[in-house]
Amino acid sequence: MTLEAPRTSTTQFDTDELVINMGPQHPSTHGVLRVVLKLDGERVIDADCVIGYIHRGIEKLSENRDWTQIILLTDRMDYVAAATNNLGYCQTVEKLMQIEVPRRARYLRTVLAELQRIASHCLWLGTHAMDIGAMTVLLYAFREREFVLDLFEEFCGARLTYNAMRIGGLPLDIPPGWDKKVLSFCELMEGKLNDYEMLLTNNRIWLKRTRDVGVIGAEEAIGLGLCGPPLRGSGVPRDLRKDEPYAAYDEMEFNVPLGTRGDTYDRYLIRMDEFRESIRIIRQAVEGLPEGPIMGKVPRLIKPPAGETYHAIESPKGELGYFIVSDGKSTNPYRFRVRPPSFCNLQGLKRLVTGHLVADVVALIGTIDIVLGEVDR
Amino acid sequence: MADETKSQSQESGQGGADTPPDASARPAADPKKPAAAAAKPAAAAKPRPKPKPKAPPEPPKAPEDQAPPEGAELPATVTAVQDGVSGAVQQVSFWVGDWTIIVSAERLLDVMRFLKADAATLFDYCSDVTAADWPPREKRFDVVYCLYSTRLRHRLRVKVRVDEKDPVESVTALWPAADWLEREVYDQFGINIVNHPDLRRILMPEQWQGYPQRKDYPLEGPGELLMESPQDWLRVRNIADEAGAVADADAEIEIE
Amino acid sequence: MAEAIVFWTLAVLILGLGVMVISARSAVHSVLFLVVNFLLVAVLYVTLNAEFVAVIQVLVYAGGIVVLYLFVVMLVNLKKAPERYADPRRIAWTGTLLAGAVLAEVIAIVYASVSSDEAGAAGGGFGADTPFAECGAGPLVSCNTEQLGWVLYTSYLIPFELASMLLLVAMVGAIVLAKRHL
Amino acid sequence: MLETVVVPLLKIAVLLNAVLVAVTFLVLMERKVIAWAQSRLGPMRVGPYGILQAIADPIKLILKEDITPAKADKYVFTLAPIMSLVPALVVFAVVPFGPDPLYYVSDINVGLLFIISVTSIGVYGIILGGWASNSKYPLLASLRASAQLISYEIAVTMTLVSVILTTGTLSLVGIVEAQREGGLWFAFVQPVALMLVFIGGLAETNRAPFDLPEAETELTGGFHTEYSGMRFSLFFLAEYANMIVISAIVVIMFFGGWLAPFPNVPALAFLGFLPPWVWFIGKIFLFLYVFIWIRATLPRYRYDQLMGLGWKVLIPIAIGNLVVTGILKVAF
Repeated sequence: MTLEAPRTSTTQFDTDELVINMGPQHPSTHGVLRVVLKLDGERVIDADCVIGYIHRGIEKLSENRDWTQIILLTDRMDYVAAATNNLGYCQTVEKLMQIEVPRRARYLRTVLAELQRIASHCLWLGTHAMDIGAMTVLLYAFREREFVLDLFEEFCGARLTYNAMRIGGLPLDIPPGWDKKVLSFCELMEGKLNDYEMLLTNNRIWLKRTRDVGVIGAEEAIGLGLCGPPLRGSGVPRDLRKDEPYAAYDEMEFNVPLGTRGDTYDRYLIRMDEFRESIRIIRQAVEGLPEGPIMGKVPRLIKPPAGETYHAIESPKGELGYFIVSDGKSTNPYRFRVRPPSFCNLQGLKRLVTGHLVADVVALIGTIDIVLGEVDR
Repeated sequence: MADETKSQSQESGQGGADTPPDASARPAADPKKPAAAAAKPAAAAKPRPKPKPKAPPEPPKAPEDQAPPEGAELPATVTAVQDGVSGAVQQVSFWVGDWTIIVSAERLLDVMRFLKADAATLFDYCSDVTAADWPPREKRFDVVYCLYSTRLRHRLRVKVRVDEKDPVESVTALWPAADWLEREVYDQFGINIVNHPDLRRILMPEQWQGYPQRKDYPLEGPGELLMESPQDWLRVRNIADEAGAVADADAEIEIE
Repeated sequence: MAEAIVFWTLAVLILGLGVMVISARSAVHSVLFLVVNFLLVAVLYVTLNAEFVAVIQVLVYAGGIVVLYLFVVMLVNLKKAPERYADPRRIAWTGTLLAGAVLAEVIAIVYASVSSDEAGAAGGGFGADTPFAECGAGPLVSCNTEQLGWVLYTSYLIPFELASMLLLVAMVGAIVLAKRHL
Repeated sequence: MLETVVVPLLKIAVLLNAVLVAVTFLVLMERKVIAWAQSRLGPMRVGPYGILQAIADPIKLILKEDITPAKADKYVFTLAPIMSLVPALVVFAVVPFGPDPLYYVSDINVGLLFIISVTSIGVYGIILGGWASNSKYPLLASLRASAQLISYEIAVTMTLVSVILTTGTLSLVGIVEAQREGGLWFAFVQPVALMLVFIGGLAETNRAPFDLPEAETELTGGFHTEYSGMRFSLFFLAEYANMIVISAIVVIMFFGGWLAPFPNVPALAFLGFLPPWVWFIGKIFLFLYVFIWIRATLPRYRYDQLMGLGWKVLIPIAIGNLVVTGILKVAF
């Protein structure tokens, strides 16, 4: 423990600091995160995150599985956005092997990734609101998330860990009528988003709890390696879908919502806007879905030539990067590394919570949207 | 072996020419010239894999750093750092759209400082810090820094080769983001990172012994052995206890 | 008769609890005894038909002030007495002196009140010159609260206001002392 | 003997049972209402539409193991839930359910003050429960709770004083009678006071959006984190009993107690076909519904904001209301 409290007090009325453990079993640490908080009254002087409680060694495991088997290990990282993990991994291997993915598959991947973003943001919204005490939003958001899970179930048979992509394309084409269902879901979701916003966006208590809480400037956010909505909340226009387009994002029209103040409320607004942008992307991709094959030309035995690459995509949480080294000999990667967005965002928690109150800690854990499966891997 | 290498790099050269859809969108990093005769430069420091009798994984023989295709134009970032910190860049590598520079561990901090500050590079965002283990090699670890510039929107990988004991300067002072990432590298590989503000284990428990991501660390930890055959596990543990000393990383049994 | 039984039971309980307050080992326990003590005193007031005073006793003392005591005791979390109070002889001396002073005071008050009772309504007792006597006609209970208010805002207005000013000053002072950054 | 001992005892017995049964059904009502707000069904398994859940819950709580933490202060740990529940039940002694002496246990002349003072004792249960658990989260929660209760008590009491100014009596029966004579519920006479008392009541019963002492997502359950079984359920009962008390106070003070709406308007006289206690209990449940509704809708305040609201908004408004009421009283 290297919690060294800065002695802020100047008078002789010194009080003892209270060190409390938030987690690993705590209702709002979103899993098995443990935050050691040093408190002065209710104000946080210092915080230290202890992670690794569900470290399963996915990187090590992957180095001993063959290239196709790894896809289902990636499901287990960010388990609320499993398809996005699949996508990032498959694209990295495709990049290593220089496989061209057919256009239809790229469109469908875009649809899946965006559906996944909606599902992930639903979970974020529900838990974030629950942490701040608005319990109804949780149930509403989960209700809509069920629709996304139903769509995934129809597509690939699974509801949480999809294993929904393959190196070179997709395992299956969409079932008939699926695209119609996606479009009607988009319709429904837009209405529900207004419901959520009615409950929260202009709610005075919500504003009080999120405005000017956890403010972080652009420079500092970049330095801390924040990514995804927390970075964009500070006004840094960085979205890998725009900056380094993958799948079919270069053919889609969408905006990247940006914050101005860099506080929790801005990050909330950004994610709410991202819901809408995702719906917009899904609409474009489904309506313009090209005909054609769904698998590229992939050798039977996947064995990328020796070399290494880093490829990152914009997962719902931020920059999800894969650094993969192939030795060209074996049928498994020589080095498999994930750059987990939750891990890097969680690193910023200490900076965000210092100086705030205990009640803000849960709001801030909510606002960085972590999944411990991804942090610990 | 040389033949093999050659054919591989040829393949790669052609691949690079195909303008794959997934390749990086950086214009500077897209040398679309077919480079059929990309030969492996002799300058590359490739130590012969020493035969190691009982190394569990097969020693990797393939080259890990492909040279840029001949005649390819180096991107501005690489030339800038070559000019800016002369002599630090040992090698430049290119593979499927990614540029990598390999620098010496002693000059790492200089290079990083330059990369962050120079107007042509301006790498203000540290995407990732990680490592790879190549056991038979003399300097067995590659420490890899993935850098990104949020202003100029380009990427670069910086690689350092170190041995187990070699110190690697922490870059936390430049990018606070590297804090946890370097802790993870230390935790998983046991790389000797120096001047880090808070170097502790991060994913593994504080008392853990051994570094899981090293290639000589067994895939199956004690947990699986414990579940499958408790008797064996007990026996192994008793042996370790009787030995009374800290067991070496290979036979490490540590139960919380 | 019944009144006497109630009074003596209450008196014994109150005194016993008073002893418990000072003899309890844990500071929190002694605060708890104090609360019960106050509640019993409130019951005593009820037997005297002074409901208003009883309720105020509960509201202000049991419900307000002792809560603050409890705060302090809980937070300070005294495990044992500080070193400099450890000398038993010194404590005994100071204690005897203080107890003697208090006892003398109580005797003086009792004596004075008895003598003033004997002197009749003209003596300086509480409310002697106020229209308390007029209450006698109606039911005492309904007058009690009203009379108290009447007395407080007429004959005792200045002491009342002075006391409230004193409390205000004390409050401001406490905030200034305790607050780190104003 | 019959008049002074037996009848009051019978009344007390009936009242206590009624309150406790009401509390269990209130829990069921809360679960149902919140479920409907959240497009769920709520408990459906025990009995038709889950009605018997109200009976199953207490049975479960009684049968659960009652754990005392090893390092807890055993006496205080046991005492705390009792100190929390008893005041909440004692208060009902002065609540008039109807105009006749049959409907209340006692009508004391300082009824309102009695309620305020007895409920202020309830805070001990929370403080001691948190302290005796010898655990950090409960301690933090109990500190929050006591600070919160004490601050909101000031606002509520001051507001009630302005109502007392209007009626001139502290007797609860007297207050309702005053509304009958005036022909107007005090909700229309003292709307500001109504809002203040209602908000303060939410805070005093630790209900959302002021449920900080038991903010599950922050303090893992608050002051009763370490409690289980029946002792936990005593806290639970106390909280819901307090909700009923606050609703009753609001109804008596501002919504005419057992009176039908606009008691003096002849056109509405047909409303008198319902007995007074039905009106009273109906109104109480209306307010309980509002309590639950608010819980389903609003996020939670932060601690400092809560105190800010209490001290910087509610108390000044309460004082202002008092002054205005006093001036009007003197002027007219």
